[in-house]
Amino acid sequence: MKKIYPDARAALDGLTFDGMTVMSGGFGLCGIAENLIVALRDSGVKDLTVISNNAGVDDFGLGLLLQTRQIKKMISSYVGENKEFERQYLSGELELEFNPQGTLAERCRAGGAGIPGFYTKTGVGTLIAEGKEHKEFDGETYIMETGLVADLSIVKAWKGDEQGNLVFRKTARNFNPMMATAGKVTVAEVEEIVPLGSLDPDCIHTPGVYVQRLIKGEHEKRVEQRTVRQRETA
Amino acid sequence: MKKIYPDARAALDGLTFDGMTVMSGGFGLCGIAENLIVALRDSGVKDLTVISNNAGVDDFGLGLLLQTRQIKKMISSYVGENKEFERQYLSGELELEFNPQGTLAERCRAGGAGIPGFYTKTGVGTLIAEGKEHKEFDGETYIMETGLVADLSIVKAWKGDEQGNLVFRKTARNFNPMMATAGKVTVAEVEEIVPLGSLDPDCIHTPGVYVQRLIKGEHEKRVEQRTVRQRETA
Amino acid sequence: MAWDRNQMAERAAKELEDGFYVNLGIGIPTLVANYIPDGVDVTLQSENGMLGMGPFPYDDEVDPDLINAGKQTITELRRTSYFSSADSFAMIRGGHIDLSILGAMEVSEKGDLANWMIPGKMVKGMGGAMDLVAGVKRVVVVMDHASKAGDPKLLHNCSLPLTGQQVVDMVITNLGVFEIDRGKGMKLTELAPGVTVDDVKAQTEANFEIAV
Amino acid sequence: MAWDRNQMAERAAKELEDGFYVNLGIGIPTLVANYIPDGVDVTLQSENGMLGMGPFPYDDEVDPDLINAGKQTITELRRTSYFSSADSFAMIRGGHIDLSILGAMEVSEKGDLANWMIPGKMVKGMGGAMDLVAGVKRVVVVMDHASKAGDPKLLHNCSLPLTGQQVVDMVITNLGVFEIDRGKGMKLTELAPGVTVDDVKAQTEANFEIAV
Repeated sequence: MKKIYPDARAALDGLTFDGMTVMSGGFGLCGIAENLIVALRDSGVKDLTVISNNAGVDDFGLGLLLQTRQIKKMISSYVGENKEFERQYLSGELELEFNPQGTLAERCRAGGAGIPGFYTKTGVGTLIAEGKEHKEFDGETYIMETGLVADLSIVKAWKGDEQGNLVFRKTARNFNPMMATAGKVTVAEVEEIVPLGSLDPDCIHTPGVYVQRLIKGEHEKRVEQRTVRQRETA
Repeated sequence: MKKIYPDARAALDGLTFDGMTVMSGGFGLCGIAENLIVALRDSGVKDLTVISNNAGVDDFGLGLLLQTRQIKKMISSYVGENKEFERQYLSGELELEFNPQGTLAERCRAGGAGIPGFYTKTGVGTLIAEGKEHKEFDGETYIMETGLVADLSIVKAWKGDEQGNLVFRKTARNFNPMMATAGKVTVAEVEEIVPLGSLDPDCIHTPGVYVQRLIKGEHEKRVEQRTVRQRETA
Repeated sequence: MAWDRNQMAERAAKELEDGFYVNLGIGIPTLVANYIPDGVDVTLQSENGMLGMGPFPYDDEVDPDLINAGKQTITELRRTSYFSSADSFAMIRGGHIDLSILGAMEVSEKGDLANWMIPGKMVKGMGGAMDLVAGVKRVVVVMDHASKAGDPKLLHNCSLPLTGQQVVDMVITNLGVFEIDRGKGMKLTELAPGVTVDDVKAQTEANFEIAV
Repeated sequence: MAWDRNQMAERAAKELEDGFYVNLGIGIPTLVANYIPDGVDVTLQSENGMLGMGPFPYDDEVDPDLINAGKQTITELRRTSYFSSADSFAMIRGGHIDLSILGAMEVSEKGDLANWMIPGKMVKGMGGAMDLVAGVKRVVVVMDHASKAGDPKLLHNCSLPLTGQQVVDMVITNLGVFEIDRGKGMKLTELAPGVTVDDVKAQTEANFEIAV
């Protein structure tokens, strides 16, 4: 069972179909599967439902799939960075389901963990709670949220080995580990493929069982908001 | 806010009361809070409900609290290693609630994560499902299990720092991370207290927010079943 | 007189206690980090998966893998740990964060909060705000007392869609400080220098007790 | 003739496919690891929090922090990863493990499984068995065809409390192999050398088709 593929196009070969659901890891532009998003665009697949915390920016990340109108629906918590998104949404071309960020994260984890539903306080008494089952626990009201799974998950890690074991770096971890568990097929792109045995087994964030295909990518790692401080001059 | 205490007795000071619920990490004798269990015994606290995957052996681990009859009830998945447990249970001195191991683990995680209930397929059609809410998702039947919290969690880690950040070693991780999240107060014992900044921030298993008190312990780390193979002689 | 943005942040910083784990929202709440009192050690959580958030980086330290929930580049500290979004919101939802300080469009006298959408305008999303107000032990709102148009933002009931119901414990505005007993009512407990109770009343729709 | 313990394990090993992630129960299932076919690469999961379980250690390698779900000392491999019990059972419950091979006291013709308690006797607990049979994609039982007293263990309905309902896909006994269409019925697909269909019938209460 070889998990390592030569490039992003090869790694998606045979996995895409119109109308499919794709989970895409990352937070803003941090920790997104840059190469696989481009390959997904180039595959020409249409009518995607994309589950991703954000929607990229106009010319990078998931914005590339919005430009080509390959996305039918987004399930996200925040899409404020993308003008093309706004245009398509306001014109009715694009469906949008907002989830609170923690609910979205937990729904992905639940989907991967075989948990079809769970209760949370988040969103009680808001629009988010409408139409959802309410239940009391110890006198407090909670709403039921459901687990999410995807036909395909694309995730981005720092390092990976031939078994598909993955390690993420700093806040580029974000949604990637849960999404890796919730794809019927999960394809990962990494900055470096390391020799088997070189990752500390106590520090593997995503065990290889969750990763079916793996590529080494080239990553621009664009910064969305460069905020810096000045060095005090002595 | 100093989290490091001089010893196990000091670390439990003011935290124990009769009738309290305690989560105790470990799997078998692997990764158990040896020193804190002894201190809990020495505190004389009574009528404990103990949530722990196993119950130790007669003279080690939670077995020490069974010898002194400080435990009123156990919530566990497997207690087969302990003769004193069997005697107290058969004589009606000890209550016992069996949970499937994965359900127990998830109940602890849920309790720590603010999730009061979740659905699982585990146990459907068995004694475990009796009296529990059943619900269908996509034509399959699931049962609802509830989140667990404890008045006190005692966990054992490999390394810790003054902020309470913890790292576990190999399969000694087991139930410890979830239980650390589900205690109103969590006390950890570690083999080594390391300088702040020496743990890799990408590899901290339990962030310090979950640990209120910390001690360095001396650990026997008893082996329950020493299974070995022979070296082939050349 | 009234407080300016920095003074509001400085007042909010007095809500920090030694050992607290704190989540700061975007805008004025971010400024609170500049006013942490001496001898008070707090750890900042960023809901995209970080505990122990440091200041902005120097120019040569910028790391695209290290951002906060506002997508700004930041730094780590010796105490820092990273984790997934699921683990981050388990921490938030599970009540392990002591304090959340965030902005608002409207707050009701019962502690309802609206800060994520205006019907008819493009909605950017709630991000982690609903999770934070539902899960964090104590929620402090920092906002201007009135809208730019002069309309009150402290209301009997929020007119905008809610972010959370009965979730706010304190509101700090440019005019003063209100404590809220969730679900019951609010009281004015402090006035900014030179501000009178009548000034506050004139710009407030919500009922409030006066305890200054 | 019939199969002995090792032969049953060897037969069970034929269910392994290249790339499979597998959880092996205590007893005969543990022996399956000795018969992994050439060219078939499998990764063993241990539900106490390990993927990539290695063989028993040499005497000087024993590590009390490294045990399997049977509490036996083991070793790690170059592919090994460790995780918490919650993450381990997320993996199991979520259907990410391809195959579970475990022992049983009774199996019904519809695929019900009983292997954790005998009423009136001290109950040790189900451990992870209920989670494994509910979550793993394919469940293979390896057990003696009849009890020591000679009573059939393949039944119309289990007499003992269930571990899982309609969860077993295959049963390998000392007499042969049965495939089960969960909830529908079972068929005999192989016989151990020297065993006849009549031998099997004589020791079986369950209805089964004959497909040998």
